[in-house]
Amino acid sequence: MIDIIDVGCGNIQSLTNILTLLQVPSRAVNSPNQVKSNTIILPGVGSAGPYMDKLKESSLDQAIKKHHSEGKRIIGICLGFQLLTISSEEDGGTECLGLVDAQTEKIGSNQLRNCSHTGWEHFQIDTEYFNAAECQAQLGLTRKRKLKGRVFYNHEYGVCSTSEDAAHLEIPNKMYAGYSSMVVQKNLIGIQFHPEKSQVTGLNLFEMML
Amino acid sequence: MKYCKKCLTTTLRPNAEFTNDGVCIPCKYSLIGNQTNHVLKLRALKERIKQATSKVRKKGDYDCIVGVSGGKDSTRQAHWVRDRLGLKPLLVCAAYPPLQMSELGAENLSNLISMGFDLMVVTPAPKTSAKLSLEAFKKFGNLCKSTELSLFSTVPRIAIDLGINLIFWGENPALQVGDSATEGVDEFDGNNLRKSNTLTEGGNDWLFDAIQKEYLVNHYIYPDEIEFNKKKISIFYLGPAWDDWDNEENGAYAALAGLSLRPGEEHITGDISNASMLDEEFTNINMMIKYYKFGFGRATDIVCEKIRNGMITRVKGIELVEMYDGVCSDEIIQKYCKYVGLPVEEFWNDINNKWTNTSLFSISDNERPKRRFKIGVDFND
Amino acid sequence: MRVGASILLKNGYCYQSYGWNRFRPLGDLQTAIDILDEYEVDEILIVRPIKGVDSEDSLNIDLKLLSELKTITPLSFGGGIRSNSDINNLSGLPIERLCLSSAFININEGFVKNAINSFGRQAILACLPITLIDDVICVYHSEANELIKLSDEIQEFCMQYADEIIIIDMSNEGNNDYFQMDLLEHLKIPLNKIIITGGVGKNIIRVAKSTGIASSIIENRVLHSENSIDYFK
Amino acid sequence: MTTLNNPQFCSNCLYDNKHPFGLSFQEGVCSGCFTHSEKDTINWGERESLLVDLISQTRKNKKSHYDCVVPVQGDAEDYYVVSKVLALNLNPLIVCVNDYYMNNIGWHNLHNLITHFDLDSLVYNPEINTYKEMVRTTLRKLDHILWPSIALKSSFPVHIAKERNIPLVVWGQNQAIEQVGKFSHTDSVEMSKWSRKEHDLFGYDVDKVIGSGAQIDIRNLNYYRYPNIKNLGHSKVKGIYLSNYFRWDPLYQNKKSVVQGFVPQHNSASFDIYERAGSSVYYEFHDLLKLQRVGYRKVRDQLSREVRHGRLDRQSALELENHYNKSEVDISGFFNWLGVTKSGVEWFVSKRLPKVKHLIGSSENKICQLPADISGLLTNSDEPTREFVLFGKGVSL
Repeated sequence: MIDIIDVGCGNIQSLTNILTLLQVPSRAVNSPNQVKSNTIILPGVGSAGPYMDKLKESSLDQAIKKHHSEGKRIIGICLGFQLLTISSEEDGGTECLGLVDAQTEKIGSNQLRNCSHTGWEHFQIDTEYFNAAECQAQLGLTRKRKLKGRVFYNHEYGVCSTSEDAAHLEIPNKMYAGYSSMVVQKNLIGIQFHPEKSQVTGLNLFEMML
Repeated sequence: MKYCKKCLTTTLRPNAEFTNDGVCIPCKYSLIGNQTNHVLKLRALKERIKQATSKVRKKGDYDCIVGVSGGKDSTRQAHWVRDRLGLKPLLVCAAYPPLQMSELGAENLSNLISMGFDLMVVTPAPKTSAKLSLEAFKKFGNLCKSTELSLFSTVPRIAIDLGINLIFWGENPALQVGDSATEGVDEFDGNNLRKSNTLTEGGNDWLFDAIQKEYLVNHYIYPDEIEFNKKKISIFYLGPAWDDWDNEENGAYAALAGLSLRPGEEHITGDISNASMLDEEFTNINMMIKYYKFGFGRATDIVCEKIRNGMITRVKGIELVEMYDGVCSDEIIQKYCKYVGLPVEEFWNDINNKWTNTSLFSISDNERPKRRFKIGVDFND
Repeated sequence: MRVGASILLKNGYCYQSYGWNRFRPLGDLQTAIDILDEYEVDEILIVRPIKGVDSEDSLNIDLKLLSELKTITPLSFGGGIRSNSDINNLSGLPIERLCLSSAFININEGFVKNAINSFGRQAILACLPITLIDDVICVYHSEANELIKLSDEIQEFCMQYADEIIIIDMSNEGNNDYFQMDLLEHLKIPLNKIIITGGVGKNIIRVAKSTGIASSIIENRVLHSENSIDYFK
Repeated sequence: MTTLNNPQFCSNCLYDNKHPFGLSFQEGVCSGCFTHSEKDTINWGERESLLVDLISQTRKNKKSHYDCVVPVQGDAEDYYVVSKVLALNLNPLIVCVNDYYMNNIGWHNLHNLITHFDLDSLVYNPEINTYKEMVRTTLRKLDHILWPSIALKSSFPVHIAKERNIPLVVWGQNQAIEQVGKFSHTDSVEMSKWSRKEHDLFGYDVDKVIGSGAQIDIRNLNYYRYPNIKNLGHSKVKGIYLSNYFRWDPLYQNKKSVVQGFVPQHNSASFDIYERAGSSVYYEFHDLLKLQRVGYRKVRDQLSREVRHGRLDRQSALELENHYNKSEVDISGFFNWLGVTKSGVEWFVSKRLPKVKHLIGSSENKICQLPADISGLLTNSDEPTREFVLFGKGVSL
């Protein structure tokens, strides 16, 4: 069973749809005591400031940190991934959960006034990538060995990760080099793109992870 | 013309071979064969099938194809493949054009459908088929040549196109009626069917001359070996694995399995089993012409089988052959002439008599050829 | 450049629009979306074609249908989202991006900021149906159901608050391949922020690819033939 | 735009906004009538040359000696389609799926078709127990007894085209355009998995129909499912509708088939003796279920068509619809075929056919006056002698 954090914004529906498609039971949770299963997904549509405020109000942020310290898994998607970093420049600077030693900054802050990244990029990964980061065993190692396809990005802020003990993939597009496409650190997976809306590749990635 | 000592097969049968003490292959085969254990044969067949299908990933939803006509042999085979072998067959019927198909043929296809099979009925362009029948009648004295080609070519063609690599077929032509050219590795193997008498004799050019629309010819062409190997198609005969596979038993099976037969009509069709050639009637004419060509007809074939199985004596056999070999009613011949647009007199005078073996029969206008030899007695003109 | 597909939704049923004035029925939403998933279009835009006043229960029917929609392709939705309460009950929908038209044309800053708050700025699209009237660029204001001049302020406002801007060539909407690329020269908006639709066919897509346009969205025709996307790409 | 739930009627034809294909209105006239009016403005010569170009494209690097598959069921329209295909000098393979509903007239018309035009043909007879179980399931869940045969007829020909490397499938009319004008003729809409699910199977595919409850061996459903569209792309199989390239006028063109040996069938539920002649259920039990499902009988489609072709005014069309709507229907043949007991039929009729129960009886024909324009296009027609023929000879010497 997967717990999906629901703070009233963000497309929980897309996540539940794809999990049901993969016959994986899931449940939306909006208060700490509901968080019971060993995998949490932090969904990803919205803006950092209000999202963090809602997490704090419902003290879900503490529940997430406790969950993480107990070695259970967390998957952060798009904005959910950015909230796992130390802080984000969005909404005039937002202090995040700090579970990943990385910063979230505005994309292309030096170039045009507003520059965002929307579109499909090439994506390639194999299970060795997960093992390298000693990601825990529940990884669906049996089915897919290698995965090659395309994934859908839609973000204005990017995560640049500096820490050594986290394995991370860069966005394979020179306009957005330096920003992480995916970060894996022990029991924590951060995904900048939207796997629940990346069609076949997204399906396969979920199969690998769950 | 010499007769086999045991049965009534003669040396005039194409590709027939005899042992030096004057006995034909099927008799030799039935002498040594009938005490072999059919349970072992069934296991051997299943082994061969597993081998043939192991090296190919099953693509479609069917395990095999069974060539059917709605008649007794093929209905029994389809039934056996599905329920005894436990395979999921696709039945393919290379059907006669609607005008040629008999009412009985349609009923027996309905019966096959009601037994619960996936059945594909493939019919060549009807008018062209009739034209080819007449052409083959004039050229080869065999008005069924085009339908035989269609019969033999359609099942492998569908197998290749649909990617089903296992075909089950009727009886092995070599072992039952002495056509040694197709004797394969063992009695199950049907892979060199392409060498059989029906396919080799006369080649294909006459087809191209007779048909204007060239695209209609392809239906009659037996797929070449490369296509077979590319799709790893293997053909098997089932008869040898059954302990009770013969005309008589299959007739009984058919009567009880819902088929419509032709009891008591041997004087019309000349078919003393009253249970074969149900799906159309013109094959009976062919049997008659074969009789006038080679001195033996279908009655001889059935009688030989009965003699080999010890069901009747050679003497009784001769009596039956004298009465029914070459029998075919005028009504059937008129229907055929109407079907191919041929005046009845031309049927007799220009074509039939031309193919009659004058050393065996004496011919005169507007009369059927008369036999000059005695059944069962060697004869040379 | 992305190549997407657009579908019009009204009273729980899908329609096609020809020349911005004639509608033809299309069919069931989920059936259409399923095939677009299978075609692997880059994105799907669902628009409620509102002309003038929008009826409350028509919006509710459509929102209910959308909440039950299953899709694994990025989805943008718009048309008739005009009040704050509309935004609130959008949260349960499986959509990535929100498309606003009247809000941007009215330069309604408070409303747009509220949308950004709950969806994030990267999820906000402005939709400007435009046409040329004695060579003045006009935009269709759906709330007032009339054409007004597309002022620089509106364009500035869109560039400031919208992540990308959908430009609809009203007169070529339907089935031809004549989207007027020169319309874009009249605009201040940079090409890499523009999504074009309305008369988008194989040639227009080829041209658009070379100009750095963000996305081309095919209307109606994507369902007129099998696996059409491979043909258009 | 259609308002929400109150019915809206077209001012020209008999359709309303409840039509299962959907309908839109403009100044009171429905999209079906609007698109039909295109038939008088389109340059059909241009359309035909477009078709000829398309055909030469598909024939370029084809691997089969057949140019196209022509799906048929042996009714009058197939005669017209085949003669057009031959006029375009295509080499067709005739493909037919046996829906086991054909009567002796149906078998005559099918076998006369392949004999008269002298064409190679392939008739697929689906495994009958699975087929009947599907019919029971769709009758139970969708009030529809033709759904399984439509699923097969709209998918099997495409399978055969793909597997035998035949690049083109030629269909007759596009019902979505002819009835509700869903697309313009000039859109040249092609066959697609979506169009099949939306129009032929109105939103259901096999898995949705059988759900988890149907007692069916899934392995037997191979040809009920549409082929994988990626593979179709590789083997470049394309499907076209002739009604986009020729001015489609069924009554007028179907009459010609009689000269080619087609036998029309009389039925008491409609004046049209050509469309779907040869079926034991189309104008009987199927027509009743259509009334319960969508609220009108087949005759409304045909009357609307004749109004649009100008052979009938709306008022007399309404009167004719009233007349034909009263015709009773004999459903015993169907239930015998399906193997349902007498009490089973009574249960089903009382519980599941409430709205149409009054129309169940024996189908006798009530004569009615038809306008000269229409009766002029009708020839005399036969009554079937044998119903539900699994496989028929059809033609004799």
